Amino acid sequence: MSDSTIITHGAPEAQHHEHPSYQRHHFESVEQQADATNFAMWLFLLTEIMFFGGLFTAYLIYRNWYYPAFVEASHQLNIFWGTANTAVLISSSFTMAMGVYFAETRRKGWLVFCLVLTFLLGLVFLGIKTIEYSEKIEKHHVPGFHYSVSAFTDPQSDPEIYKEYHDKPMALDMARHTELYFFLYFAMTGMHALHMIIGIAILGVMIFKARAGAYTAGHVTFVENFGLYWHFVDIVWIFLFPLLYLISRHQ
Amino acid sequence: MSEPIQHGVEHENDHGGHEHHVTPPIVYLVIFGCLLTLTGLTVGASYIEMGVFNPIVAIAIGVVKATLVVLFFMGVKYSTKLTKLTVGAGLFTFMVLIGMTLADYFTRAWGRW
Amino acid sequence: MNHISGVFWEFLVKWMTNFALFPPEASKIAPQMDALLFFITLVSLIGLTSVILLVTSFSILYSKERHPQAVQIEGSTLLEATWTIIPLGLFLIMFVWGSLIYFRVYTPPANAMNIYVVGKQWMWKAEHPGGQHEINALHVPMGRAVQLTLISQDVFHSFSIPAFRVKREAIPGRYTTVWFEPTTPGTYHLFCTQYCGTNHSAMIGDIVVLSPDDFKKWLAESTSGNSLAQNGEKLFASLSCNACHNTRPDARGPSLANVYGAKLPLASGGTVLADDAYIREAILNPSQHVTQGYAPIMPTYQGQISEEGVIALVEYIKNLNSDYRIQQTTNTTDLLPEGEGKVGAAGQKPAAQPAGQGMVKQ
Amino acid sequence: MSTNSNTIVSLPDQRTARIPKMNFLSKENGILSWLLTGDHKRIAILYLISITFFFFIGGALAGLIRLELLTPQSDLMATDTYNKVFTMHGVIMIFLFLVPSVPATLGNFLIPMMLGAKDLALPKINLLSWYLYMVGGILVITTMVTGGVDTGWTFTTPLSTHYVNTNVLTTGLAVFVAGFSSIFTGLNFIVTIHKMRCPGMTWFRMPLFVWSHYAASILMVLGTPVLAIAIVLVALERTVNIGIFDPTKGGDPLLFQHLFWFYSHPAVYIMILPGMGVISETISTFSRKRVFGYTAVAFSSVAIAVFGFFVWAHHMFIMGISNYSMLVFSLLTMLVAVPSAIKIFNWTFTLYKGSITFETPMLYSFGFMGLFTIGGLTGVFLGSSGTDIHLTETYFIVAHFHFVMVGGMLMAFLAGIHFWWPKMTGRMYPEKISQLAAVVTFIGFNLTFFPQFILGMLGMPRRYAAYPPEFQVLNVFSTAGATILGVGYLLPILYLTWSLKYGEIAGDNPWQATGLEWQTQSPPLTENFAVTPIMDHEAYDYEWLDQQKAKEVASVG
Repeated sequence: MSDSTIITHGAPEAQHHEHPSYQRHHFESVEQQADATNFAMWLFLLTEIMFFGGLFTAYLIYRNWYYPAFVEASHQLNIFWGTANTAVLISSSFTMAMGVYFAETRRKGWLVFCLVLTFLLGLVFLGIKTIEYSEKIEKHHVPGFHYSVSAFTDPQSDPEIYKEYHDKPMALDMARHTELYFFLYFAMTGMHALHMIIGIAILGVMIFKARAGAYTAGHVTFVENFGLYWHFVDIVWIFLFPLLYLISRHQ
Repeated sequence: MSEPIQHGVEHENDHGGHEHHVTPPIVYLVIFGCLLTLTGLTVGASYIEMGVFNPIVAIAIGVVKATLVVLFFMGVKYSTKLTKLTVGAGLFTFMVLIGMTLADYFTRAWGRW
Repeated sequence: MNHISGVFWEFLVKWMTNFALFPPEASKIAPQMDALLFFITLVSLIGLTSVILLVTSFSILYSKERHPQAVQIEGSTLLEATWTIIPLGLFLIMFVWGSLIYFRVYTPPANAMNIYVVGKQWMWKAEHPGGQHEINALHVPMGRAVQLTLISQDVFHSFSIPAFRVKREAIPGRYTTVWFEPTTPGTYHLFCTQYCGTNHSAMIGDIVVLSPDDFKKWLAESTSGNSLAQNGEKLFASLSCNACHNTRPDARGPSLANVYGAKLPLASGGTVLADDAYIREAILNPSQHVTQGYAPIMPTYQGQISEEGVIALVEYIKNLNSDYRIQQTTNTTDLLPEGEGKVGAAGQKPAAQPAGQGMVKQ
Repeated sequence: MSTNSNTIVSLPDQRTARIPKMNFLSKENGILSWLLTGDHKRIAILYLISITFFFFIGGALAGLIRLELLTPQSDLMATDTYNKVFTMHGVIMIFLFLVPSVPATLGNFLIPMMLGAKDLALPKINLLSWYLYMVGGILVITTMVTGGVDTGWTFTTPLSTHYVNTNVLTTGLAVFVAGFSSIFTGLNFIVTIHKMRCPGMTWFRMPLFVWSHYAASILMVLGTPVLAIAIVLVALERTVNIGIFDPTKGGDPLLFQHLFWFYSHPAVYIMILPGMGVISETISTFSRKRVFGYTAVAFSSVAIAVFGFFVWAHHMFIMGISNYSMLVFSLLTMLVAVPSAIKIFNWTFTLYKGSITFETPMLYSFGFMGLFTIGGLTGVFLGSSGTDIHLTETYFIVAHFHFVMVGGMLMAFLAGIHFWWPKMTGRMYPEKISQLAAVVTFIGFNLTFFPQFILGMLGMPRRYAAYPPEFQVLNVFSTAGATILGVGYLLPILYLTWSLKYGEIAGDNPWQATGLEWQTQSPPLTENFAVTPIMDHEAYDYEWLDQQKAKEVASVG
């Protein structure tokens, strides 16, 4: 969101010649502008925290109510892809951080390089998510769309999961509740993926502006703020990963 | 919530060119390393049977990772009191939402009045 | 328009003749509730008048004509402390008093007679233990504690009897209870106060309080032959629950005799009190409530029995050859039939212990 | 200078006085200069117009409700229609009028000026939030013309998810979008208040108007997202039926209530706090006195904001929440009542030893104090869990929140509009008729909503299209009052519009008020101040003002 505040290159205010072109006319100084936009970004991230908060609450409640269902349903997730994705996302966070660093030290080439890397890693993440999602679709584990509980009422029907976990067959009433797990899985990861997509889109724009040298002339605020957003998305995943993939792995 | 006063004060010297802190890349590199190791750790831990502690450990590691990201990647460690307070406020409300809602669900089982 | 005014005058007269600020006090709780209501009203009036008096007197005394030059006053910690502490104190009194009444309204006495009420768009169905059904009406005896076990078949409804000062939401998928003890015979309003769709305002009825004899008479007249428990028994057989839930030693399910009110040891560990809510859950979501020593083989009856059916079954199990109220008080694990104590059949999940503890869905 | 002893209004000599040539209204012309403006004052005007529009739609619906309730039977409209009418009334009034009313108009216009800033920190975001608001508004209108929605503004599950077939999704989307509009407004205010204060403007020199907006903004930023996610879940449950709120699939309908009220209770503080800010300004100005116990009032705002997050479940006392959390939430509800009491008494004692005049804004403020006191005290009836059992879901609730929202917030809104009208337009409103309007509103309001307290006590349930005949008389009174109230609201529209052309020239500071916004020309320049002001005195420092005047006289003479 914060792009719309900063991308404007200086409202042409005749009496403000002495200011750099990227300073908005209503700010006293560049520092004030930087502070304000940065603070605004943080506040926006607060709203994001609360937005995900609702989903986390739902997850915790239903996990406690339908523990067995959530355990066996989580066995359906692919830990390999999950871990890979975590690594990818963390790396993208790292490249983004480096990008901010190069913007601050005004090294255009490196900045562009880092942004491109981040962009690509973001795409990789989404790619892997697509693989995982398509797996769920094949297994009819998408809530609301011919959802099938066969994998839980009769675990043998799903050999490769079974040989790893040896899940007990669940009674139908409990197996039904796996649908709640998968809804929360899709809601949370989907909401997260949506944030990724938005981020990647903005990154695309940024790369071009960076090549035009927009961020290496002292105006780093936008890169920094976008960095904050990107890291936040990373943090959300840092919690989604253990909650959805790991905490029931051992049973 | 009475913190604002401090900012009032600190805000004045915000204007007096509060010099922007540039984190050296080596810090980023180290943090990056830590994050990857912790990821490995948490995955490994999930394979060990620890009963009650599996979720606790997993969440704990998650918290550590998140803290690292917030402090260094997002540079809160070097930023103003205001930013720190903002992050605090966010976590606080988040906890209120989750905590007080769950409290209702947990306590519904106690007693039957 | 003209018929409105006609109606208007008619009722204006009626209203002037019997003007009321409160509905009749027709239950034991009503006077207690009203005492608190009067107390809060009194406090509010005092607070309000004091504010109004201060404002008016100040505006007269210190209007610009009389008092052209304002005197600057920073504030007064003492005064501010006063009007922080005094309201706080009063509010805390109201909090405590209110909570006491709240618990009284929602804690039925052990000897209360139980009536089941099912709310559905847009009617109230009452099921008396004797098998009497009522729709949008409820007959209750005077001077007897009556407990209502409410449940909704679709959306939230709210069972409200202003004259008794009681109200409770009927929630889908969960029993809620409320109780009252009628004190004066008569017919009172029954409202659904939780907005529940198109005919919300038509979901009303009559609460008829009868003297004990009249009530007996009414029960006799309006009985449908079978008691609720008997209906339950029929249903129990027709769903062939007794195929497993019988007293034979090789029974696949626990015998249900004396179960109601017992503290049952769960396969998932811990014990649970077998009350209406538990029995309902055990029928609809059996595998969450497997009793120790039995395999989770019971199929769910979710969507196969109407709420009335479940109620009939609950009532049947309640009355299985025992007066459950007695066992409710005694320690009942030894009352459970043979084969109960033994642990360790296949298919247990000790998992639910750590996080699941204390999260009983009720 | 008028030497009239019963008013503080001092207008420039009307023969020579002119509206300043250069001001934010005259700066640019053409529709685009408004639709693409970044100027907080112009955006405020845009908001003012659109909000008034939706207020009158909501008001019309209210009129329909009152008409229907004239008679016990549902004869004016079918029950379905009635349900849709009160739902739309609720949705429009809450999300399109009350929440943005004072913050988005007066707050938008004044906060930068009061802080001595050129604009809000994020002008584009500010404009964006207006557009979001309009999108929300248009969606609501679409809902209405395409058959409306009848879930009640609370979207109670499972009714809203599985049991109605009206436009729940459109309305949900509208609320979602409007919600983000208020998130961005709040975010903008917080940033501005933290980062855009002029030199010397410390936190405790800010007008209380700014303090209360700060508190309200915190609630907007932290609360609204939870409503957003709740709405999203309802939409998903409705479309793909994932069962998160559906007991037959193992969901819990109460979870929705938790998420919904987590926002919607703080929302009432979002609605009332800015109004309290207005009252602090007017009371002080018209009694020529610094607000009694400035810090107490300032902190009580923040206290309300903080405690506001801990009380949401008092909307669910009889819905089967755990008795333990009932205790906690009831207790905290009692605590949150205290700061409001503090405010009331502090305002009252601001009058003490003041030099009081009774212009329209002051009359509205008195109205606010009376009605808000009643509204607040009746809130205690409902916070005390025992009495809540009898009173909740009846007309007592309706009366209670209308006393707070309409009697409180709307009175404050009108007080503020009249108070800052000269600053916004450069012209005075006609005093006598507006005083009349204030009195009419007050009478009409009490006649409308006081009978509803009695109706509630008697147990008449809310949201009833048809009701038992014995309740009719009180309902007739209520409807009669509503008619008077309607007149009271129509009058300002007429004379304020009139005053745009024929009103007296106001000059910079007609009220002799101390706020920075009064120390510049009216209507102000686009950048508010010719030179960045320096705050060298406390808020509400009337001695300072007199010295300033003395200086001017000296320099002129």
